[in-house]
Amino acid sequence: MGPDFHTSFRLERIESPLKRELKDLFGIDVDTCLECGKCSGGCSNGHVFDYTPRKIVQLVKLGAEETLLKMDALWICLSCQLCLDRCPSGIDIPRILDHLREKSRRRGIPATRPAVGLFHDLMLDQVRKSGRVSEVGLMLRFNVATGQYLNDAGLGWKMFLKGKLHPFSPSVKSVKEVRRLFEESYGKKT
Amino acid sequence: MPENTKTALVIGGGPAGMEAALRIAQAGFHAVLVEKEPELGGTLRDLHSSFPRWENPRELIDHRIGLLTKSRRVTIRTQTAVMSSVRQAKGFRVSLKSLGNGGREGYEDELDVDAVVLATGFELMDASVYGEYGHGIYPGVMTSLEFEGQLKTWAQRAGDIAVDAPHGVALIKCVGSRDRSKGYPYCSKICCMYTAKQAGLVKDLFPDTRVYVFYMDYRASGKEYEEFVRQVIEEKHVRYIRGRPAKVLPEDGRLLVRAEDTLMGIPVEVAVDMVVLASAIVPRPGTLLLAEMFGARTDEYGFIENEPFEPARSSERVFYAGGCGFAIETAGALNQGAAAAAGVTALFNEER
Amino acid sequence: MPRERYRDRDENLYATVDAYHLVENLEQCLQCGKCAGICPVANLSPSYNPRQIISDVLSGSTSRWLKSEEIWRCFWCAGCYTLCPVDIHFPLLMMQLRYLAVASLHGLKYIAPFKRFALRAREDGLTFAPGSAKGRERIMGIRGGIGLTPWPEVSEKAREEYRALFDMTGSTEYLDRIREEEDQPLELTYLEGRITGA
Amino acid sequence: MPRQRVVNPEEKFPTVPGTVFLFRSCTGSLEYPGTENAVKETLASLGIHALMDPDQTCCSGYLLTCSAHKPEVSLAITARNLSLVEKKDLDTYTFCNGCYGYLSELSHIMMHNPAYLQMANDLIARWGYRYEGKTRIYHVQEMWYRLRETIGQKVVRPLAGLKVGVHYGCHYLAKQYGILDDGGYPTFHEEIVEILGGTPVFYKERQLCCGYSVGRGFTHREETVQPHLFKKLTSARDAGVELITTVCPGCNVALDREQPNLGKRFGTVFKIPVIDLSQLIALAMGMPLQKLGFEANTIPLTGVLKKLGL
Repeated sequence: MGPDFHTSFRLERIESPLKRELKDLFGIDVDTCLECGKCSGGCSNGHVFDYTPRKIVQLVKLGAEETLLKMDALWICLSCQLCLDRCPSGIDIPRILDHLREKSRRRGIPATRPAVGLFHDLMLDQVRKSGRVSEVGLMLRFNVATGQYLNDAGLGWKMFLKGKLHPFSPSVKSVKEVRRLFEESYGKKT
Repeated sequence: MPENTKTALVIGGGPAGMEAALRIAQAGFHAVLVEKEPELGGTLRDLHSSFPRWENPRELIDHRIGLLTKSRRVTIRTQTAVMSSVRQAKGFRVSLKSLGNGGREGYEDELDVDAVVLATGFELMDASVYGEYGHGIYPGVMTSLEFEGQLKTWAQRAGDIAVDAPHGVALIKCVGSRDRSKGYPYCSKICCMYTAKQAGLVKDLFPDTRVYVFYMDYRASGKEYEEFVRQVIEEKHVRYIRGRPAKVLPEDGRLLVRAEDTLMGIPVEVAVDMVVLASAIVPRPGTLLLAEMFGARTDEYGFIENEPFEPARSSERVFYAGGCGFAIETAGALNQGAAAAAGVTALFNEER
Repeated sequence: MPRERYRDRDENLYATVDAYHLVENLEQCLQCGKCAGICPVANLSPSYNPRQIISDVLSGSTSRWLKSEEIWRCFWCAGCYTLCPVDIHFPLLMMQLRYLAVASLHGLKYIAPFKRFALRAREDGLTFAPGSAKGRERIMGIRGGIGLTPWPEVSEKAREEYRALFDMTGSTEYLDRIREEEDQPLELTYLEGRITGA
Repeated sequence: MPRQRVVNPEEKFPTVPGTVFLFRSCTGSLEYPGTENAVKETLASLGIHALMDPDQTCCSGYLLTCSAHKPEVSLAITARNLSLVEKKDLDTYTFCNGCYGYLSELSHIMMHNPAYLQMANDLIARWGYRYEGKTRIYHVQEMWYRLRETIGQKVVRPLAGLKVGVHYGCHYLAKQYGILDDGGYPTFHEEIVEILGGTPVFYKERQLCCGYSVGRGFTHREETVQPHLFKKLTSARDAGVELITTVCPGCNVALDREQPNLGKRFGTVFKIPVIDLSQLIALAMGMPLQKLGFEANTIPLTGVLKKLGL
């Protein structure tokens, strides 16, 4: 890939399929971004992001998909919607990050925060199987998978006593339709 | 209303001068409009389209010329220069000289006028001071006025246009303006808007040409200005990059612009075929001479200065309008032309 | 970009950096990016950016740069100074940033080679004379061969006065204080913030 | 040749001095003594006496910019050196960008900051020195440009269209050091090359730093200096440059010594000889080969000399 050192970014070679993708799928037009920085200012985790929300939108414009898919911000964004709520041009940055997170998972790019990546898969898997999220089931599988068996067990017990946790949560009736939705977007899951 | 013999001399046939002459005539006084070029219109004649409504400046010029030629109280003296002036009790004795052909070349005559309006307009600073941009060295590097000419030729040759369509155009703002070390510290006010216009026009002519505008800020502080720039960015897809280019280099027959995208904090480079420099707006050399001739006040850069509390007046019986005062867009030049005319007619009415 | 931490904040960082008052007009910076555009180092290292350093020094944002590896990368080529619309002499600012880093025992390994040069220059009255006898002989051979004196003529008087100036200005003492073994670990190493995909 | 915007050389050099103080360059006198020889020989053949003073020491600018020196010592050393010149009532001529840049920089600081001038003069007063800032600092290259017609007449070995890529150097073009030509787009070296019968090549990275970069070669050789040099030399080679000329022994070291290592790392072999422009002028004016000291060069000049039939 040419010399092994960083060279400055060539603008005329930008091809941003991601930008068109976001426009076609979600109607997000990153060109409307005023680059004012309100999103980054308000972002609850922004001070820890490697790329602030404003820079993420610009990375889309620059077509730097590799960087976006390997970004730490993907996995520590809380999806709190503050950036969308404040954006003068209404750019749905959380939706962009969702889209990139999915893309990164599908391409098998390891998450920079493995536990978050794992939780992400387990939860979607549960929704695919039973059409809903059961806290007990999800936490049990997550604790087992991450090897912290008794994590929050005390808290779980107290919640159970107060009737806040339901050990068995039946699948939704139309769980077949949910599975078909997943198949359509994810393809046949083995 | 009795025929009134008060006469005002308006120097400069651009939008400001034309407006001043027209309003003075409409108020019932005489106006002598002197212009050194063969045609009226000033810098406006070189422009292609306008902001914020993409109108054709030619229409405005023709409309004004129509009114001026119809009016009995306006004498239009094109290809004429003001050679000297002597201040008198209630006005100036001015000597004019016709420059061009038409048989009257070199003919001089004297004229007594009761007031003067300076409307000599502006020009662009010589951008070759910026060795790093290579103006005057690389053929593809041109100032924005030169680029207006290029836009006009492209527009006129609608047919075989794709022939020499550039693949990439970079427009660089603040060349000479906001630059204490090589140019002027002030902001030339209108480059942000006309650069957006030029960028938009290139995209209209050649949709798949990549157009980049390198800016520090885009100052769109006027009616429909912000929407105009947003339209150029969002609908015409001109790429705005915040970062003042450091250098233009030759690369395989094209021009490489080297800058930093300061919002991303990364150095960027872009290969283009044309680089347009939005050069600083400075007064014309003639403005300084005329200012001395008529005792008008000027600032440190040579722009005409106004008397305190008198927006359009520079000194006794000397008014000014348009680019010779400071960088101004067409609409502003028209307003200032009318303001100068109002000053003149108020003066004339007091003395009647 | 080296990560900011609030406790690094130092309100009068600019005053402490520009102790020699060689860069008085830093506040005029327009943040226009011409310096970073021309900078040969910024072109090669994503986490080095002169414009960013100026804005951090001005805002006293952090003294992170003092503990960073980046400030030792500047080529001192003065391209930034030449292009700056407000004539900010960035290299002189960088030089003084390095003094502060050395004062807090950071980056000593990046100054060690020049300590050796300086101490040898103190004896020779000129710099870059090779330490090894072999190196010196090679030079004397070439110089002799082309009709010059074997070794550049630097009078004894010159060397004495040169050495005296070292001692009087505290330069010798400053050089002694630079001990590579006391080098503190750099908290901010070079960040691989590459933007790929172009 | 693109339009030349040189400051009028007659304006900067109203009269050509009979004698000049030639400021010894450490790198020049050690790494490439041929440059020192060439400068002296060329000055002599132009009828100018070059005076070198054994009392003059290193300008100490390099060590200052590596932050190994504090400003006090470098200001005092500069004041001492320049007062030597002022005692002889001469102008200072350097043949190294480092000396030229640092002397201009440090004298600029002293001339614009009386406190520093006073401090420096207090330190050197004990030996009877006193710096007033009378001597003007030039680079010999400006003298060659001022006398380019005479040089043209004295060329006996025209360069037969040799493709020469010029390297100017950063401290030479830096803004306030006031070199003769427009720092943004200088062309006066190319004009000299043309007068000598060579073909100047305007390669893309002509004005990129040489990579000597005040010591980064010792601290950041792999991270920045080698990639940087790779960029510069690739641009020169792609433009068909057969010889690179510099006006600074430091640039000469950076561009010449490092080429073999670049071949190892990047797998592309660079074989572009690098000499000082004064050496090229002296060569064209018939200076005997063995006095030019080309054996100090890492990249041999055999190809170039063969092309010139030597």
